[in-house]
This record gives sequence, structure tokens and C-alpha cells, in this order.
Amino acid sequence: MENTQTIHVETQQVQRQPKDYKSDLEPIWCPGCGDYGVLNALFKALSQLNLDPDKTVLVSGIGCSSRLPGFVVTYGFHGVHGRVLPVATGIKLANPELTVIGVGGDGDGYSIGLGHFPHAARRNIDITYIVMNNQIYGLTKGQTSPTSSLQFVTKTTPFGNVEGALNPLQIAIVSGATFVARGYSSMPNHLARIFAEAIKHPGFALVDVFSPCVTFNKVQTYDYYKGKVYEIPDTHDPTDKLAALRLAEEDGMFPIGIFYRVDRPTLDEQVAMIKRQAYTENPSVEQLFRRYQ
Amino acid sequence: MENTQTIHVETQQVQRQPKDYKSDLEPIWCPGCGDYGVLNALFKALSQLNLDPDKTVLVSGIGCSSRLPGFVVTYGFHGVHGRVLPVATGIKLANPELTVIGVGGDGDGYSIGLGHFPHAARRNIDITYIVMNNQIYGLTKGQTSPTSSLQFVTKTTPFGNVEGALNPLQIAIVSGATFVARGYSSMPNHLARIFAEAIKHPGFALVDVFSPCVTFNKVQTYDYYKGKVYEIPDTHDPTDKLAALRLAEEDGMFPIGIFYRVDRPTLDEQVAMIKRQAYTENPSVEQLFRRYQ
Amino acid sequence: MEGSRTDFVVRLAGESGEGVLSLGEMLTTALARLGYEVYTFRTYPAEIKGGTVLYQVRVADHLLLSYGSQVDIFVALNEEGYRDNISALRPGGTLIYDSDNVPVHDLPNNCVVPVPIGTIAKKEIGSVLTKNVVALGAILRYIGAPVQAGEQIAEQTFKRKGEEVVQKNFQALHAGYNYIEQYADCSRPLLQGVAEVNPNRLIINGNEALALGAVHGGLEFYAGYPITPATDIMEVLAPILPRFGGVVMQAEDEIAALGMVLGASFAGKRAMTATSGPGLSLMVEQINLAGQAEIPAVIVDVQRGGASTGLPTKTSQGDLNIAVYGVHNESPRVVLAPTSVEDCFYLVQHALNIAERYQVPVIVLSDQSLGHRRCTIPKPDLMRVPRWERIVPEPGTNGEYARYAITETGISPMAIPGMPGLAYTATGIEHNEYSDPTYTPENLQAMKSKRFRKLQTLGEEYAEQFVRIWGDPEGADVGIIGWGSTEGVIREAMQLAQAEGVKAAALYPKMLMPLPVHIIEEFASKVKRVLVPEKNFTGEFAAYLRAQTNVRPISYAKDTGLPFDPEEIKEEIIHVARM
Amino acid sequence: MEGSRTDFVVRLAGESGEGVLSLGEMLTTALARLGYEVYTFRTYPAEIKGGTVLYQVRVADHLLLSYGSQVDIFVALNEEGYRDNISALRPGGTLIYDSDNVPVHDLPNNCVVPVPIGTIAKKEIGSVLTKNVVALGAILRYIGAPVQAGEQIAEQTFKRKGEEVVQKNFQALHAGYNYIEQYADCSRPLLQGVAEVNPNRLIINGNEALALGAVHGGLEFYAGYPITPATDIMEVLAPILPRFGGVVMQAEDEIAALGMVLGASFAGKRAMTATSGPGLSLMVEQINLAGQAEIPAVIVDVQRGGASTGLPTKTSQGDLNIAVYGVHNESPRVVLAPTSVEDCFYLVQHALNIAERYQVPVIVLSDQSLGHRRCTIPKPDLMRVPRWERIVPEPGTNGEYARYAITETGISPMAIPGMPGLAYTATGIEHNEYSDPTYTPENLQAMKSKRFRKLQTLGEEYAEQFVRIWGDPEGADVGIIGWGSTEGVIREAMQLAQAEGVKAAALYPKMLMPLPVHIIEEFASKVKRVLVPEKNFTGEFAAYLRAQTNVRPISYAKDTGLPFDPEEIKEEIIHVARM
Ligand SMILES: Cc1ncc(C[n+]2csc(CCOP(=O)(O)OP(=O)(O)O)c2C)c(N)n1
Ligand SMILES: Cc1ncc(C[n+]2csc(CCOP(=O)(O)OP(=O)(O)O)c2C)c(N)n1
Ligand code: SF4
Ligand code: SF4
Ligand SMILES: [Mg+2]
Ligand SMILES: [Mg+2]
Repeated sequence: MENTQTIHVETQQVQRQPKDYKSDLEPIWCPGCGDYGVLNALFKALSQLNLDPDKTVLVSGIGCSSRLPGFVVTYGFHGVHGRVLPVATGIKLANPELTVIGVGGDGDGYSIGLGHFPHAARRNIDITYIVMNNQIYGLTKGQTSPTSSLQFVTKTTPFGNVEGALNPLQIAIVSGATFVARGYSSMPNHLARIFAEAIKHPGFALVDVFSPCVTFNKVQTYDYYKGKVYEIPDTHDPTDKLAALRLAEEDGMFPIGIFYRVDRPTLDEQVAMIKRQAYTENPSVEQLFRRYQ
Repeated sequence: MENTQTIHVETQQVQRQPKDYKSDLEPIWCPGCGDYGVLNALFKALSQLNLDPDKTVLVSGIGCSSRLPGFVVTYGFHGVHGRVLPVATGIKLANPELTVIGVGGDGDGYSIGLGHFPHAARRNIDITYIVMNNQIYGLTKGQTSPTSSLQFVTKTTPFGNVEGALNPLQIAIVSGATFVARGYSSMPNHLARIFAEAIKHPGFALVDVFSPCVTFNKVQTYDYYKGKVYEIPDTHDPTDKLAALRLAEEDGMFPIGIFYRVDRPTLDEQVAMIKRQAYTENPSVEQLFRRYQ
Repeated sequence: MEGSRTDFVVRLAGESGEGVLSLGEMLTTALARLGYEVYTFRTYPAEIKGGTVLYQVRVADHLLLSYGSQVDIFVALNEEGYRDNISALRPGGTLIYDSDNVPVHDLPNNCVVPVPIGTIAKKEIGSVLTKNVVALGAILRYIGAPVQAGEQIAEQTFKRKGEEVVQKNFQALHAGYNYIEQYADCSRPLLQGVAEVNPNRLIINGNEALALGAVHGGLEFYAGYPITPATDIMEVLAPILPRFGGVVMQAEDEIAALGMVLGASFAGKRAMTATSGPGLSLMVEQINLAGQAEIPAVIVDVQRGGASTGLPTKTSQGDLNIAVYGVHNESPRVVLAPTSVEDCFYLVQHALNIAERYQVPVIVLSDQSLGHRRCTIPKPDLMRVPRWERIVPEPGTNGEYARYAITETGISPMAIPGMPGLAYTATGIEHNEYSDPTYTPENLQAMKSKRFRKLQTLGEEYAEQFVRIWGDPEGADVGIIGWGSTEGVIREAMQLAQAEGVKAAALYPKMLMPLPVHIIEEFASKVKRVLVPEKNFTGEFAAYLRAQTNVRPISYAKDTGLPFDPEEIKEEIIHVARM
Repeated sequence: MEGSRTDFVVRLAGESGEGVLSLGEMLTTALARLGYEVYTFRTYPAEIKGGTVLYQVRVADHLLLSYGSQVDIFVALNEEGYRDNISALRPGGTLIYDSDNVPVHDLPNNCVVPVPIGTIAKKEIGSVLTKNVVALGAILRYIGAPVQAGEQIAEQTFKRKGEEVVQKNFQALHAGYNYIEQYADCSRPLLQGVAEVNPNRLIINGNEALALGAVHGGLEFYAGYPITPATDIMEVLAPILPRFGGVVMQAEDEIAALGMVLGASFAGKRAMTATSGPGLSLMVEQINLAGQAEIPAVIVDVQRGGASTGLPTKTSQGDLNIAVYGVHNESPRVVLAPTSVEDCFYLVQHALNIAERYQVPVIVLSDQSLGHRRCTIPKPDLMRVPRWERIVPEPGTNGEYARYAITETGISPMAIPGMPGLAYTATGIEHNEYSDPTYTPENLQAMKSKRFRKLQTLGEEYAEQFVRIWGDPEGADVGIIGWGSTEGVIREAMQLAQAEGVKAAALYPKMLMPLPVHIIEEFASKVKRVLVPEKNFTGEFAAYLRAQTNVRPISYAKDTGLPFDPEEIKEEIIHVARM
């Protein structure tokens, strides 16, 4: 796959190790939190691609997971709750040379941020979006999220959750995302591979990651996933939209890997094309005045 | 289908005619606007169901289409741009006796309002949501909307639209809506039938309606739809999710009718159940104090 | 405070996630159940694990107004907590510390009590999770409380985890208790005499009081989105409200939460949401809709520290501006600010009443220090705030109902869906009396006047009832005008200043919009100087007073994330008096 | 105005959707091209079709400051428009009306000219679409303009629809022109003498001037969401900005628009959005983020009428409060308000400059009357506002860069992604110099002071440059302090008052936050009374002045949806002078 426009494989440079991407700030997550696995997988993926920290930007919202950018030596934008994708879109459009990776939680991305998600997908803006999906609100101490299961009991749903869970993979697929995958924080090598593929992919890439919250989610635990998570078999054709939708249909087992991957012009490419098309040498405001004389 | 809990068929009462639902306020739409067809179909559906205007609420946002509630003799809530579904949800939860119908435009519902749409669907709140989809912003005088076609030229996209169009039907289906349909403002009898079915359906019902904007949309005109719109054949099984998704896949032709219809407990039912479950006779705050003594 | 026998402050500091908050709450409840007055403050890091949690409880046999100025007993459970807080320990005060975790240097002026808390919990009890209960035992023994007080609260706390856990914690409690008994050489029974246990008291914090007050005030619908430090209001309501026939919904965001509230209110229910600054920011557009379309709604803002995400677990009074001015163009709203935990219970009832009767959005400004302040309060009087109902029209004929009828008070009877013959469309577009969109200058003037007239009516009828004056302003050296959660600390500071010969009085308006201008101006005219202390950076209330009244106050604005200290305010009062 | 030969007002009123706006724009441009000064005002219903559009153009051979007080020629194209506006026609003025549509009653004091516009268009030309060009011909003839002026603008307007359409419209123009020539019995050549055509002028409105100013000011990224009356800023930029290498994005809502702007700005681009009240309300949370995380951004608010949806196509100055105070807790921001169409061009460049240099959000408060005011202005001076660039650090080593370094000015050099060794994370959480989350009181004080210090620096360095004073305040009877779009009308009113013996002076600060307090207080100290006229209901600017300065102004706040009339302000000046 052609993707020279998005990533900076600097062959001249030294090969960076995963630890080279670690910042001085110690992660503040609870011991055992799934987000450590995600962070480590990301370090590996960045190292695999040997991305230049100075040309990489991590964008996040608010939540335990959204603290991730501070733990990585790249540029970072830790904004407000739920606005990862508009910010990431602005960065990528402003400077397509940058590798832009959005990160955050299921609350941040699928609850308050859901109004931006299908739009980013249909625009096919060339960014990667990693959601640490722990099916709960961690930072605010354990309330239901849009991916929480039915009957899930929290302090805000003492009688059990009565709202159906969102299926972020299916939403991404029907909205026009061109790369849709799922990973598991306890399988960091697999996850790192998916991250690397997602970052290389030219277009909007969602990676939804099961990343257990050991402190507040007593249902979707590491034990829970044991035996339920399996790698998508090679027989799956990731360019087949309906097959991808079927695979993503909830049935108690959790395939991980790449559900869907197709090619379609990216927003940033097309915006660049418009610029080329509109380009005039030495444009001047003086010229623009003519219309108003 | 059982749906006595949602609509008020008052057999004692006189049969209301479509015109009985018309308010004194004259519609302010341009001559030829598709929204007239939608309004008329709604009058018919209300009459078919003989709904009590005093127990029916139309909720809308902002846009040409969102002015509709003022033209109907029912209760109405003409709120701010994009917030139809939270308001409708609040009304229905507050008083499940009411028939609640959300109405609005594609900008209102699928652009700024998109953050609420999948949530309303997954909750399966028992409301009907009618979107007058003219693939453009009418009231602000013609800008692209999320359903505008590629290459569409407007004043904000003078070089042609480069963003893929949203597929509201597919989004509704994967988000958990239990009734998903499409109609056409120029086929008012068919549309009225769909509206009636949607209103009767217990759960979240989306009716996306092609409703041409004759003033600003010079592409998706009545001519454009001629020969492209066709009724879904009886062979389609509306309980088959993947079949519904396939039928809704964009291919240049536009099936209208009911794409998807299944049964699932509604949010309002389940909230009522929680109330019954929690109910204590003569609850008092005095009792609640005990825990704090 | 003179003549009182018991009055001391315990501060706890330890690692976030290690049960410090829970230790604080157990200690507080145990002491309150022994009959003492308690008053607490807590702050914790924005992260779930890591960083230091601080919990402070003041204990006395008389009414408490603040969490105190100096620490008598400091319990240090981690090194960072020790480092950051040891300077707050007063000379002669006691340090109790976890000797497994905290290296302590020479403290010649203090009594120092090392307790190997970790070792006891791990080795003796076999569970590090019991560390905080070991500490509880040690503290109780040190201050001279009976071990039974600890048993009772431990049982209640751990009951739902099973008998085994309860027993483990009993062991832990006794181990801590006995350790002090045996080894501490300077243990002092700080609890003097025996307080009388008063069953007519609650041990409760501001958020809990507010939630219960709302239930008592007839709340029927709550929608909210989690946000620190307001989430616990929803968490208190969720299991309770359905018992009363009400609904609690967690919305997808704050915009949806307020949208649901407005929908439910339109449909006739008493409805409320609670949030903090970031959420309030997102609600701005629809608060305006509520004002313009005249839909009742209560919005509680438990203010937190810092702009943007800021300091989510700290306190501030930084949202006054957005509460009173956060609206494009202009529509009426009411802003109330409770001044104490007890007040939270009552004021939210007024908020619901005012919203219903005047058909306006009512913003209630609480803050983190008040919301999480656990203290003893007299059991609330359930008869004090009578219920006001919405004014509804007589049944009519559809098409003839003037929803926005222009009236003298500005209040137009409001129909509720289901009422026969009164179908109308609520709208945020400018409209005439029949709610039809109307754009003439005359209509605009008439309608805007009508809407704002409601505030005037409210102010005239009720301003006085929401004002509290402390001390005698006549000839006072300093007249303090304050708002919200600082009332107690200001009162205590006034007493301290009095002891140094400075006469001060204080005025607290709980209704900030409409502001009781005449009462404020009259108060100000009686005192020599007006001082406005508040927990923010720019002096928002002082500026608001300048804008709305003829008072030219001296602003004492200080934003630290922590509540005021009575000593600090006393100093400022004296400073202003001598200016 | 004495001594001037040409100065009259034409008002057009007709059905929305029937080309009245386009008629107004053609007439205005034709007259401006003849060398006259023009100054317009327009208002239209919130609906696309139906309701009345009003377009008013004042024409003179001297500089114009307002759209005038009374109407000399009223062109009525529909009945409702006639009914609502006929009272504005001055005694002796002329009514030209479409006799196919408008029934006219006796008007003894006016010259009355019926023209069967519809019949001419339909029967003679064969297209009702040409009605407005028939009217254009009639008006041009009536006021004594050459028919060529009409031909030129008609050609330009219809060119892209093909030669046939142009010819049809020529016919229509001549038909209207000839009709007056033959039948009107009171036609008067109001255009006196021949004005000189000045090529160094533009005929432009506020939104257009602002858009072009932004392009000239180096704008590189624009994201917005359509909203009346700000949409045309995006519509002007969309075809232009890409030519300059920039990007224009229509976002899914205003929250996303500002999110994109902040992202682009963080990535190093000069970025802006434009909206109106409802959109500004939705941006509140992220404006605060920009202030707290120190990200440059320009937010233009073209204020419209009414709260909530209100009166979307009318004007107001109702958003001052939310612009200066619409933030939970406190972070710095700058608020600018252009006072004229010309000013829009320059001030937006300052806005971009200030945002970049001080790393703050800058809100620019325009309004509908200014944004849609088409008038003649001197061709802007492209050299007047020099470009300020963002202050960036030297390349460094990752981990060592203090993004939020505490400096004397408060400005910390800001790295841009791609710059080597300066990787940092921008954050809205309170942070230390290295942008690590930090919650101590000391850090909070230091950082908040640093951020607000930037406003102080800006105010001290530039306050004066943004103030305009008209007239001599020394001993003036009335000193007016105003803001924004009212400047012209106030100046004209001052001249009118002067003619009646009342001496007035006016001060317009274009920078409202930080406010040039000393300059304002000095001005106020020189005049007898201070009057603050503004187009809102509660007197927002007057209250803001009371809060921020020692001035105690008299507020003249009037919210009608329409701009002030110079006569009305003159009366008020005289009233205040004689108070
Ligand atoms: C506007 C706004 N509303 C609410 C919050 C409070 N808040 C912080 S994080 C969060 C949700 C966290 O859940 P998630 O995104 O799943 O992240 P996690 O902590 O589980 O990783 C919420 C509601 C906020 N910061 N801003
Ligand atoms: C917060 C906010 N942003 C923008 C607007 C301006 N606005 C009014 S209607 C509209 C979109 C109309 O499009 P649509 O919903 O498709 O309705 P239509 O007019 O096409 O029926 C917009 C952007 C607004 N009223 N409020
Ligand atoms: S609370 Fe949950 S999500 Fe947050 S750090 Fe702890 S384990 Fe992780
Ligand atoms: S502008 Fe378009 S959508 Fe609006 S009323 Fe006219 S035709 Fe209908
Ligand atoms: Mg989560
Ligand atoms: Mg539309």
C-alpha cells in the first residue's frame, strides 16, 4: 500500500527503540490497567515505523486513557472531553506532513464525542483513532458508558443498564471509515501490529481496543475476555463491507484484527488538490478588491 | 403489532380529518418545497391514527423543515439547532402517554445533531424521528450538508464537495434503531402510510424523507428522483439486519419503504419497570435521612 | 470558641487509591456519632491512582464554621503527603505516621508517633487493604475515643462485603488501637468530656444534602452527565428517585442532559441537572433557550478549580461570571448560591420552586469544598419550604391559547401537553403572545420586557428572604459581602477579628441574580469599608457588585484550589479596617 | 451636511424571495459607481420565502455616517411592506409602488408614483423574474441617473446566466426607465451635479471587508459552520483562500469548527472561525481551552438579534457579556469590536496578530447591521497593519522544553509540531512550565498570573492605538462612550446635537478586553455626563464600564433589531445634556 504521504520513515536516521518514545512523566494509571498495554503497544508500533517524534502528534480528550499523550515523547494535544477528532482533523489539514493519532476512551469518543466520529470517517481524513474501550467511565470513578453491557450495574445504573451497547466497529464501517480494526491490550504484539497498519493506512483508521479497567469494571475483566477473544481468520476478506459488518455483529465472542480495509481518496489529499487547482502565482488582496470597485 | 402503550386511539371520539390538524399559521416554505408534501403526509397519518392533538408533541430543531411543528395543531417544541432527540427523549420519559414525533432537516439531524442520533437509537426510546432530507442547508441559503453528494457545488464548496455522504439508514440500523424507513415527499400516500407505521411502532423509528429544496438544491430535484425511486419489494425481510444494510447501500437507485423493523424493549418501558421495581409506598425523605445519622 | 473543651483538627494525607478518603469518612462519622460536631474538607488528585489525597476533619463540642486554620494531629501515610503538609502542623501538635512509608526528620516541637501501619496490616492481619482501618484504630485511641465507635462504623462500611471482611477489619482496628495503647508515649485524650448524642442531626455533605433536598422539593426528572465534583449528586439520586416515581437518566453529554431536562420540564415535570464548569459551558446555549422559551429548569453547578479542565478535584468560585452573564443576547435567569451544607438542602427546593413559578432556568452555584464538605447539621425541617406549583391555564380551545400572554408579573400560565385545547409550540424564536414567530421592534420590546419583568417580580417579592446578615453593620469597621461556600469561614474570621478589637459584619445574598440591590446598598452605607472575599482570580463578585450597585468594594480574590482559612480572612479584615 | 447637494434615502420593501435584496445591491453599486457615497442597511425575515425584505440606501456626495433618519423615496413592492413602512416616508417624499400589488390610500403630503411593475415584467418582457430590474430602471430614472449605470450593473449581475438573460434584463431596465419618463408627473433629479468617480474606493460590506482583511492578515485556516448573519464570511473565503494556499472547512457544528481551528493553530497556522450568538455559545468550552492552553485563535461573532434563536436576521449588540465573561473559572481572552466597514478590514488583521503574538483567543464582535452594511470606503491601505508572527523557541532536546515558561510578559515561546526537539503536550489541565499536570496552589497562582499578565502587557502596549475619540471632550456637555457598529450614527448624532447647541464628544475603544481603563477614565473626567448608547436590552457595556472603571455612565440601551437612528440619538444627547 502506498502511504508515503503520511508517515516519515527516515532511512537516514537511527532506528528508534520503543523506550525512546517514553517520556519522563510516569503513567498515573492503576496497576493492572489495560491502558499500560496500549501504551506499550504504541511504543512498539512507533518504533516499528521509526516515526519521528517531532513529526508525530497524539491528540486526546479527557479520561484516564486520554492522559496517554503526556507519557509519549511526541507532540501532543490534550484537549477537552470528546473533541479529539475535530482537533486531529485541524492538525492534519494544517500540516499533512504530520502523523496524527487520536487517542481516548469510550466515553470520550463514543458518548460525548460521537457527534464527530462518523463525520471524521466519512471525510476519510488521514488519521488514526485509538479508543481504549473499557466499557466504563474510569476517571469519573465508574459510570456506564455507551459500550457498557446490558444489566451492567454502576452507581448511575443501580438497577442495571437498560441501554443497548453501541457497536463502534459497525458505526465506523457504515460511516465510511476505510480501516476498521479491534485489538486487545493483553495481546501487545498483535496490537502493535494493528497500530502500525492503522498508522500506515492512508485514511481514517479506527482501532477499538479492549483495555480493561481493573478498578471499576468488574464484568469486562481479563478473565472475561479469556477464551472469548480470537484472531480474525485469514479467510476473512477485509474489503467486503457486508462481511465486515457481519463479523462485527455482537455474538459473545470477540474477533480481533482488521475487519475492514479499503482505499478511498483522503480529505487531506483532496484539500491539497483543491489548493493546487486554485493556486495562482503571487495572489494578492489588491486583485480581490476589483470585484468590489 | 402491539402498541397500545404509545398511541391514543380514542374510539369514543370523532374521527379527525387531515385538515383538522392544520394550524392557523401558514407554512413559510418556498412554493414547491418538498416539505409541503411531508406536512400533508403527516396530516394524513395523524388522521389515520386519529391521534389526539392534545396528547401529541412535535419536537424540532432549527431549519426550514424544523418550522413544521408551528403548522400543526398539536403541542410542539421548537428548540435549538440539532437537539431534537434529547428533548424528545425527555418528553417521552416524562410522560410515556404522549406520542412524541421529532422532525427536522438533514443538517439539524445528521450534522450538528449526529451526536444524539445513535444514542437515541440504541436506547430504543419510543419516538418517531422524521428527517426532511434535502441534502442541503435550506434556511441558511444553500450550503452542503452531510448527505450532499460528492462534487456538489455550493458557496461553501465552490470546488465541489469532497466529503463522502452519510448513510443515515445504515447508521440507524447498526446503532440499534428498531424501525428504519425512507419515503419521498412526492409520494404522499406512501409516505403517510410509513409515518403511520413508524408512529405505531413501539421503539425508535427513523423515517428519512427525500424532500427536495427547490430553491437551493439544483441537483437532487424532482426530476433527479424520477425513475430512481422505487418501492421496496415484498420479498425484502425487514427483520433481516444484513439484508436491510445491503438494501440501504448506495447504488444510484433509491428504494423507499420499510428497510428494517424488529422488536426490542423500549427505554420508556424499561424505565417504567425500574420505577415499578423501586416503588415504595409513601416514600419519604425522612426515611432517607437514616443513612446519614 | 472560648470555654469549649473539645476543638481540634486532624489532617490525613496519603496515596490516592489507598483508602484515605474512606478513612476520613469513617473517622468523621465515628466522631459525629459520638456526639461531636464535625466539619471536613477533602481534596484529591485528578488521577485515580497516584498523587496525594488530603482529608481534614475538625472536631468540636460546639457549632463549627470552618475546617480550621491549624492542624493539631497530622496523620501521614505516604512520603509526598508528609512533605507537602508537615508545615501545616502547629507547634506542639502531633504527627502520627506510617513508619513503613514515611521517613521523618527531627521535629523538636512536635510529638511524633510512628506506627508501622503497613507491617501491621500485612503481617498481623494478612491484608494490605486493611491499612486504613489500622490507622483508624490508632487515631481513635490517640484522641481518646472508645474502640466501639470504630467497630460500629467498620461494620457498617464492610457489611456488604461479608462477615469475613468485617472480622478482618475489626482485627485491624484493634491492632491499631492497641499499638498506640502500648507504644505511644504522648497519647492525649483530646476528646474532653462526653458529648451528648443528638439523634436530630445528620452527618452529610453538600452534594448529598442537595440531592435529598431536591427529592424533598418534588424533583421528578434528573438527567446528567458524570463530572467531578458533581457526579455524586446523580449517584445519590439514581437509586432513590425511582422510589418516588421519578426518573434518572445518564445522558450522552451535557447538551443532551439539559435537552432532556427541558423536554421533561416542558412535559410538566420538575426537572434538574447537575454539572461542573466544563459541562455548564456546554449548556450555555440551551439555558438561553429555557430563558427565552420560558421553560423551568434547575441547573446545579458544583464549581471546581481552574479554567478549562483545570483542577477538577479542587475548589473555586470561578463560575459566577458565566452563571450570570453566559448568554448570547439576553434572556432572564436566576442564580442562587447555597452558603452551607444545611443550606444546600433548602436552597435547591427554592430553586425548583422558582423555576416552576417563574418559568426560568435557575442556576445553583455550589462548589467542590461545599459539595464534599461532610459535617454535622441539624436534621432538616421538612416543612420549611412550601411547594410552589407551576401556574397553568384553564382548558381551552386549540388555536386560542396565548402561551406567552403579556401579564403584569411577566408570568404567563403555561400549559402542559395532555391538557385539552391548549396545544401550542414552545419556541426560542422571538414570538408574539400566541407563540407565532414575530420580528417587529414593538413585539421584541414587549416580549423581552415581559420576560425580564419576572426577575423584577421575583426580586421584589423574595430578595429579602434570601439575605443573611451576620453581626451588626451599624458602624462596623468592615462590612463583608460574600457569596456561597465561604459563609462559615467568614463568620469564624469575624469572631477572630472581634477578639482583636475589629468590628465586622457580613452580608450573604443567596440570590445573586436578581441581586437584592437595595439591601446591599443599605448594608454598605452603614459600614466603613466593604470587603469582598472570594475564591477566584479576578474578583468576579466584586466586579458584579460594582456593575449592579453603587458599592465600591475592596476585592480580596484568591484562587488556590483550597477553601479560605479563617486566620487568613481575619488578617485581611484587620488589614482593611486599618487601611 | 449643510451645503451638500446630494443626500437622500431610498427604502425598498418587498416580498422575501422576490429579488429585493438583489435590487438593493444593484441600485447601491450603480450609484456608488456614479461616484456617490452610499451607506446601506438591510433586514429580512428569518424565512426563505414570505415576509418582507427591507433594503435602505442613503446616497450623498459626502462621507456618510449612518443610513439616515427619514426616507425620501419609498419603493413598495408588496402590500405588507407598504403597510409597515409608509409611516417612515417623510412629508414631501415620494412613494413609488407596484400598482399591481399594492393598494395605496390617499397620501396628500407625498408625491405618489404608481408603476405596474408586475404587468410590465410579465406582459412586456415575458418574465416575472425581471420585476426587480424594472423597478431598478424606474428608480434610476426618477432620481435622475443615466440608464447606462443600470446597464452596467445588470450586465455584470446576469452575465453568467447567458446573453439572452442579459438582454431580457436590459429590456426590463429600459421599460422601467421609460415608464417614469412618460408617466410620472413629479419625477425629480435628486442626483445633483456630477460626482467624481473615485477608483480608490470599494463598495463593500462589513463581512466582505472582514474576510478580505483576514486574507490580507495572513489567514491560513478557516473552519466554520453556517449561521446567519456570519455565513457570508465563509462564503467569501471559500473560493479565495485556497488560492493563497489556505484551507476552508465546513465543520459538522461550531464545536468542531473551533476544534479544527485550535488543531490547525496548534500546528502553526493562522486560524479563524466566524459565527453568531448560538454558535458562540457552543464554542464557550473550547475558547476557554484556548485561553488556558495558550493556543492562538480568532473567533468572529457577527451578533444577531434576540436570545436563543431570537431574531436571526436582525441586529443587536447583545453578545458583549458572553464575549467578555463567558468562561467557567478564568482564562485570558481578548475582545475587539470593529466600528465601521473599513475598520472590519483592519481590525481582523490586528485580531490575528494579537492571537499569534499573545497566544490567546481573540473574539471579534461585529453585528448584522455592520456585516451587511454595504457602503463606499476608501480602498484599504495594505501596509497599515504590519504582520506579527508567533514567537517560537530555538530547536532543543526533547524533554527539556518549557512550553509554558514563566516570563515577564507572560508570553512563552511556542513550538510548532515539526520543530525538532521541542515535542510537548498542550493541555487544558493546570500544568507547570513543562506542561506536566500540577495541582499545587503555588503553581496555580504562578501560572494563572502568567497567563493574565499577557493581557496586561497587551493593554499597556496597545490600548491607546485602539481608541478613537471624536470631538473635544474638554468641557463637553455629553461624553459618549460607545462600542462597535454604532460609531457612525453617533458621530452624525453629535453633529446634529451640535447644530442645536449641545456639545458632545465620543470615545470608541475597539479593544474591549483588556479595556483601556485609564483613557476611558480620563475622557470621562473631562465631560459633564457620560452616555452609553448600545443596541441591547440590559445595557451590557454600561454595566461593564461600571465594573471595570470608576465611570458611572447613563445607559441608553435599546433593543429593536434595527440600528440606531441619528435623530433618536441626538434627542438622547440633548436630553442628557439638559438633565
Ligand atoms: C464536558 C465534560 N464533561 C464531563 C467531564 C468529566 N469526565 C472526565 S473523563 C470522563 C469520562 C471518562 O471515560 P472514558 O472516556 O471512557 O475514559 P476512561 O477514564 O474510561 O479511560 C468524564 C465524563 C469533562 N471533563 N468534561
Ligand atoms: C447553533 C447553531 N448553529 C447554526 C445555526 C444556523 N442554522 C440554522 S438552520 C441550519 C441548517 C439548516 O439545514 P437543515 O437542518 O438541513 O434544514 P433545512 O433548512 O434544509 O430544512 C443552520 C446551520 C443555528 N441556528 N444554530
Ligand atoms: S480507573 Fe480504570 S481506566 Fe482509570 S487508570 Fe484505573 S484501571 Fe485504568
Ligand atoms: S429554501 Fe429550500 S428547504 Fe427552505 S423552504 Fe425553500 S425550498 Fe424548502
Ligand atoms: Mg472508558
Ligand atoms: Mg436540509
